[in-house]
Amino acid sequence: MKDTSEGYVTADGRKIGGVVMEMKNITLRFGGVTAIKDISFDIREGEIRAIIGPNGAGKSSMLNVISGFYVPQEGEVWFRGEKRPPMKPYQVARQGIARTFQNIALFEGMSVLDNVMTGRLTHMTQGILAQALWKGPAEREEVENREKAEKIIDFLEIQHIRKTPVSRLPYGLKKRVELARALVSEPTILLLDEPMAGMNVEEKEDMCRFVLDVNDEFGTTIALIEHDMGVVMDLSDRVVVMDYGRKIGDGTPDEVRANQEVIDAYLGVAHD
Amino acid sequence: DLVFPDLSYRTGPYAAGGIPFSDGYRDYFTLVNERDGGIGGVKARVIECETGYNTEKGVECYEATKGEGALVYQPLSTGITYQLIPKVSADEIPLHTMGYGRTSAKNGEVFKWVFNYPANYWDAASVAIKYLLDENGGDLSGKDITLLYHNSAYGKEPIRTLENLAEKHGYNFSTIAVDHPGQEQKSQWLQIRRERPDYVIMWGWGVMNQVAIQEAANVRFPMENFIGNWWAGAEHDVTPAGDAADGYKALNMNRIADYPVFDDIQEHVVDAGLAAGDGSNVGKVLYTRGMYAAMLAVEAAKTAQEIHGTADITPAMMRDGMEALEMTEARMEELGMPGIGPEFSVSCSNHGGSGGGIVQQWDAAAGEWKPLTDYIQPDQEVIQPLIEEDSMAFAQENDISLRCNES
Amino acid sequence: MPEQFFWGVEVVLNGLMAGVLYALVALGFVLIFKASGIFNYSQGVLALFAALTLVGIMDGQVPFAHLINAALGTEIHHFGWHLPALLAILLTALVMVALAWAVQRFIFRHLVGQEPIILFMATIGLAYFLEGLGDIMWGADIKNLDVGLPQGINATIDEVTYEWFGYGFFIDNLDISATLIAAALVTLLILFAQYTKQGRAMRAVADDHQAALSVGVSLNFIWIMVWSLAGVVALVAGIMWGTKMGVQFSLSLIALKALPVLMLGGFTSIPGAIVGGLIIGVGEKLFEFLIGPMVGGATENWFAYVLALVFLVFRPQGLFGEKIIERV
Amino acid sequence: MLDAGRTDQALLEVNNIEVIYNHVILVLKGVSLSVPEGGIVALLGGNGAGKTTTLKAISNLLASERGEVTKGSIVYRGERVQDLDPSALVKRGVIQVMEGRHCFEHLTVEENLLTGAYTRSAGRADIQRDLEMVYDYFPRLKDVRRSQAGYTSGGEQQMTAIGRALMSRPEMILLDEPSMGLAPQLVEQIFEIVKSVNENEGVTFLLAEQNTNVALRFARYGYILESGRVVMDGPADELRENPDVKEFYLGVSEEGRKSFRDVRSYRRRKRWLA
Amino acid sequence: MLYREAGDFKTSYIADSQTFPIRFDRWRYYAVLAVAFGIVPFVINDYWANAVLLPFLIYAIAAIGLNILTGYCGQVSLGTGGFMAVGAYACYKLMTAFPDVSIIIHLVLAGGITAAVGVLFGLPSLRIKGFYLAVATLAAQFFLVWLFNRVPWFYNYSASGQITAPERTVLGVAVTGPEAPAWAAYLLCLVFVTVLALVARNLTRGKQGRQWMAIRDMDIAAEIIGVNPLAAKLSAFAVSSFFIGIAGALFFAVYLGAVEVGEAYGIQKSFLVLFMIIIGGLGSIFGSFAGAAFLVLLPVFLKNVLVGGLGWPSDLAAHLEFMIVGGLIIFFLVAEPHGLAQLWRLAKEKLRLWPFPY
Ligand SMILES: Nc1ncnc2c1ncn2[C@@H]1O[C@H](COP(=O)(O)OP(=O)(O)OP(=O)(O)O)[C@@H](O)[C@H]1O
Ligand SMILES: Nc1ncnc2c1ncn2[C@@H]1O[C@H](COP(=O)(O)OP(=O)(O)OP(=O)(O)O)[C@@H](O)[C@H]1O
Ligand SMILES: [Mg+2]
Ligand SMILES: [Mg+2]
Repeated sequence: MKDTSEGYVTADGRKIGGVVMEMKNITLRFGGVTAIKDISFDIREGEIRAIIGPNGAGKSSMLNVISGFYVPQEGEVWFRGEKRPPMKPYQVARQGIARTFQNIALFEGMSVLDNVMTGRLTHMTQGILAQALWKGPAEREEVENREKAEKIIDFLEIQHIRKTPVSRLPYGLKKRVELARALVSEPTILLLDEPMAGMNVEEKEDMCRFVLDVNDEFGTTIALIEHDMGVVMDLSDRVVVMDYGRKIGDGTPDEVRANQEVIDAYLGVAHD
Repeated sequence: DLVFPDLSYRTGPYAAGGIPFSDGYRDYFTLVNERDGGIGGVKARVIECETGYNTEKGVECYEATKGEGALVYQPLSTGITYQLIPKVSADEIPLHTMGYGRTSAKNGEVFKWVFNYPANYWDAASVAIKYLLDENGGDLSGKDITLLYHNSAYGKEPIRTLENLAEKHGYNFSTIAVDHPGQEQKSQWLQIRRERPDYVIMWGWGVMNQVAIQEAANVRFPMENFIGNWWAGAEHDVTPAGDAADGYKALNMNRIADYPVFDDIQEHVVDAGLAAGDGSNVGKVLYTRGMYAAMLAVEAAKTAQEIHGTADITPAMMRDGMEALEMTEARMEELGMPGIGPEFSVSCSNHGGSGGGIVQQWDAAAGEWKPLTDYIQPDQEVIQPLIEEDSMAFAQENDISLRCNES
Repeated sequence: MPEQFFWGVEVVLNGLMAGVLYALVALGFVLIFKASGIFNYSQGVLALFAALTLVGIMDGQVPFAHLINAALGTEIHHFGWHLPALLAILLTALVMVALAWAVQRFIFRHLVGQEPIILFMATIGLAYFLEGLGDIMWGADIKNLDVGLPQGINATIDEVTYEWFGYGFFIDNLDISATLIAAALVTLLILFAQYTKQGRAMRAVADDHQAALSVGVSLNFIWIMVWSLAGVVALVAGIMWGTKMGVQFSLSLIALKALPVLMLGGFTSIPGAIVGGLIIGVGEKLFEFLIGPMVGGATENWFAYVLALVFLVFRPQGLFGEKIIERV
Repeated sequence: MLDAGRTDQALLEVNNIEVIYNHVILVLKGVSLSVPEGGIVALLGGNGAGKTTTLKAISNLLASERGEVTKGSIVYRGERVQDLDPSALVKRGVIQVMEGRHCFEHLTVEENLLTGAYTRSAGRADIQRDLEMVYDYFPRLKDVRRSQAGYTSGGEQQMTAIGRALMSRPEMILLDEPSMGLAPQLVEQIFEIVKSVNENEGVTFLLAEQNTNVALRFARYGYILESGRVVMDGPADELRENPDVKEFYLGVSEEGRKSFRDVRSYRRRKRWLA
Repeated sequence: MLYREAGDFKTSYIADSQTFPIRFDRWRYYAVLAVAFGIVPFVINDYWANAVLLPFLIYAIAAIGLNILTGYCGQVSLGTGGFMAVGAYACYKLMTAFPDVSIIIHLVLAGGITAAVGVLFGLPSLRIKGFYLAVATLAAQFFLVWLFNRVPWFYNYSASGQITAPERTVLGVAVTGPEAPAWAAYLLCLVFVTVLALVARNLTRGKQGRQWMAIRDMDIAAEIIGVNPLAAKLSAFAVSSFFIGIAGALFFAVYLGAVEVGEAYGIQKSFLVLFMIIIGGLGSIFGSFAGAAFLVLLPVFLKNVLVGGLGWPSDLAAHLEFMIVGGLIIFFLVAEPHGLAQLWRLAKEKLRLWPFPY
């Protein structure tokens, strides 16, 4: 594992930059339950960082800490070299951190297009009066953002369901729409919480392609929780392993795979 | 035919009061049709329209019936009255609000189309105080009188009058409000129990009356010192409290008694199967009042027929009839309802009648109201300036020029 | 000033009792909300309907007499019997069970799995319907209800406290019976909900209709059960309030007094209904007593809501309501 | 039931059913399948293929989603069960574990399990014993049995849901995506449990799965559903060897398993969709 | 074969996000407007204006307002009556204090004042959700009504506590007061409805609407993807109250002419408007109109049929009316829980597929 704060180039030629986000000694408790115990790790610019661990280890909680939804009792979050002051989730989002959710959190009452457009909200600035008038700036803004949204919709191949209410979509497509919503905000960091759960291999392949393309084309940094070890090991540059709120491993996929503690707590016997 | 709309409410929170009133109102017209062949030979037609005591429905009813040639409106709701005052003035249809509505409409100089004879709220307040004066040998100074009122425009009506009267007679006046609908009056009655006023006057309507009387009994407030206005003095107001309500007093603008006219109604209307209700309300307080209202309308129509020499009168003629209405003992006797109301005559400037009212008392054992007094005349010295003030303000706001002076 | 103090105590005591009466209405809401997530707007009308039916049965009124007479030109009104109160209450309870069945069969069976607001709307439709039905069945005039509950000041308490403190406290007999009945009712309902299979199923249904169906809980049965229970609770509330104010339309408006109680205690908590009722009762009476005179009185209607609102800002699910689980 | 091995008697028979949502959306276009008593049958297929819908059609949970079976028949133990309500079906021994867990959030884990026994009229002791059985299968649940289910982790909820179904002493469990969101170890564990429940208690399983790999290792027979139709079926071992299945559902092609990093090129289309 | 979507392709995003993407719908919309503006004013009479059209138009505004809050932003409110009262009293105070300023400005200002009050009472919505919020908004309802009843300044110290709208003109024609002709009052309301409906449409189809709907559908997720819940909820309260305030002001000034707060703006109003949007369809502007029409027209219609047509006693008819309205509400919900608007949408979907069943 490279330890410099400067960037390096991976085997397949992608550039990884310095640390953009760093979690320092995070501890998170719910009443008596300690979901996260004194965990530190960092995320580098442009890398794909996986977080794995058994169910209930605290992975989703960690993402929630990053996006500001949970406020840890102890510890600090550093973003772009600065300590992040207490923030509301929407402020975090406006810093360019987008995410998807473990239990799909789409807006069920809206169409796919509208859902994707909500991802552009942070980029839209027209005031309420302009919108009431519609003609003029508001419409212009709408069209500009619509173009961006359509690009992502094309990219993720969901054009045909653009106008469908999301409540009618099958699970896999919903996940894709969620990804679209996150991507369209042009994030610097993208947090994915089990993006491939509930998919078959074919769909997972699709999804992997999207994730890699995003990382490649837009240089987006990605933090990803996933239970499919094949996916994790193939995709990620570095992996954090959590168990019962503690960090039990951190390193390249190969390092992690070889870690006995990780095997005991999570992987079980490798069955590849 | 002559059209008399009946804006009734047989549903909703005030149905208990609306039903007997409407029954009486309609039955009397039926009686006149059946027994006398109509008014001056023309049949009366009553169009009943349910308002549910709801202002919007009231407006709908008004608009729906006015095209039918309605002669006079009797909405039995202060809220609807306020809606209709501007409308009837524009449409030139008379409005009769008997003992409710806008008090200052008594001033016919300002309110050409609105009548509120034989009495109004301020009269009622004054009558109550007059009665108490009589009870106390003409001196109320130092006495504590509390007004328990429905917290609405209606309930607030008597406050000014009672305040002015307090100045004049030297009693201590206080008020206690009850918010609509008034099913819970614990704190109000605890307060009364604590402060032990000598008298409680009540301006209530609907469920507030029943609960107040029950609570008064619960705190053992002496019933004979508890006086309701005439919308708080019907049978259904006291019966839920049972024997405990015995002795409760209330005002009335019309006397209830076993009038001969009831026999006619029984014969020509109820037994003929033409009654508006099931006939069980005949003779009750609000039934009698409804019938009284109808009688006043019929008499006004007759007067109008005389004035204009035609049986087929228009709303404008009806108005003239109302303005020339004269109720005498003899006339009431003739109609089979001697002494049902005070004697009064209407004039251009006075649309409010004499303002007299009686005090009646509930006899729980007999299950009936017993009149205690004859018609007591209110203190016009106090009321008239108030009416003048309020109606003039209205005239000013609405650019109305006064009528009666020039003629 | 001891007098002021005694008055205050009296106000508090009476507030507690008034609170119990509110809670009786709130209980019905809680039951249905707990078991189905339905915010039952018609609970007040249910109480009215129950009370009307009770009076009708006691007095031997012919149901739909007005309609029958209007249609057939007959003149029937009464069967001419008078039933003892207890029997009439039992019969009315049966009517409420039948009503529960009908409500389930014709309305909620078809709305399984719908959003709460839709279910809420359906109860509004039901409220309209029952209001009309009650009027057509039994007439819209005021009826007296007397099942033999004592009413008025409790003389013993008055005398005893007068001896002790030199101030006789006012406690209403009806309130005392209401308190006893409410206490018994709440205890039974709590035991039922927490410790029986049906009670557990009821709570399961509230959480997730689909999942409850999938484990074989019959929504139909559970809902008929809770609507029956709510109907019986409504009957009790109807008796209490009807005794106080006569049985009439305004009885249905007592629901408005129950809402702040519900909100404060939590929509899903049976003990919450009682505690909420007590707090609201005392709060509004004290406010009216202490502050009311300064602002012109008649504050009770809004004060109850504002009080509940203030509580909610600190505990959004009410005092005892189930915590809203927010996770992503 | 000592010998709960494979018998060839069909316990459940689904004949050519059509399902429509909201009166307009046709989802199943004639699906037939049969499940033998004591078997484990897997229902495979992509997202939106109609697996969940099929299971819900069987357990009669469609009505609450405004869906209905418009054609075909569903026969359980020789009896048409389409018109029964779900609880009647549970009483007959068919219970569904729904996709996405659907635990009763506000009930504790133990209370969740107890509701599973709702349709049974067994005594306290019996139920207590079954509870112990479930805790034996899922020791983790014992630790969290007093927590509100809403706060437990995804895996715990999945266990609760399966345990809850077991509490009804079913003859047949319809299992919808049991592996979704579970750690690999746990997936393995849950399937092991399915297998042992199948063997020890004689419970028949019909499971809808995305994780074809695991499903075909534990199931004995499989159906593959695409766009509301059964496109392929056969014994699990045969399906596993089928090149199409290998490529599209198992992610292994002729050259062996390839890395997810290398799947960037377009692949060939499924033959049956052409 | 009138109803066709096929062949009606959009070539720009502007065309795609217009209000009526389907040509046929668009034409029908223009036709309705033409009739409403061009024909109705000439044939209208007092009855139609006062019994049906004015209440319909005014309730439609209120319903759109509440729909923005409840249907789009998911915040159930039972304070509508109170907010309408704010509009009415604001309008009254403005009308009497500045008699020379145009009533149109007063009406809009009344909306603005109501918006401010709405925001104030919307603050708790940040913590309180669902039915708890609904009940909490009742605090606004009861408090506001009490306040207007209690403080004489609001009703200019009139003896009765009522407020009466003085006559005001627009372009020389009286629109308030007893002399206002039916068509003038109608046109004034119609203009407001049209403009406000367009505004509502514009707000809901763009960024603002999406923010609201995101909060409605899943507030936590919305916040995490960057919606400021404070701004979204309060803006919904503000816009909604603005609409409702104007509706309340029109209700007082143009329709009733005189009101007493407890009766005209009581809790029943709050429920009524809520019923309208639920029956009409949450989150649909068209639904607001449909719901308002349903609840204004149905009772009038039933009354005319039962009493006028069949000659039933008016009390029986009134009771029956309750049963029928209640029954119909239930019937519609069972048939289509998402309101008349959804019923309409489904009908269109079927039409599109016609003659094939699916
Ligand atoms: N809002 C909350 N309140 C109480 N406990 C919580 C809350 N959120 C999470 N927890 C607890 O924190 C622990 C970690 O949960 P988390 O969802 O982060 O697990 P996870 O690693 O994402 O698991 P999975 O892979 O199953 O999704 C669990 O025990 C869970 O019950
Ligand atoms: N309630 C519903 N209303 C309308 N359409 C629905 C509904 N439920 C499912 N569908 C549609 O039915 C189709 C099949 O869905 P189903 O959930 O059965 O798929 P699945 O095979 O279980 O997929 P997954 O693997 O994602 O769970 C999908 O296209 C979906 O959009
Ligand atoms: Mg997780
Ligand atoms: Mg599925």
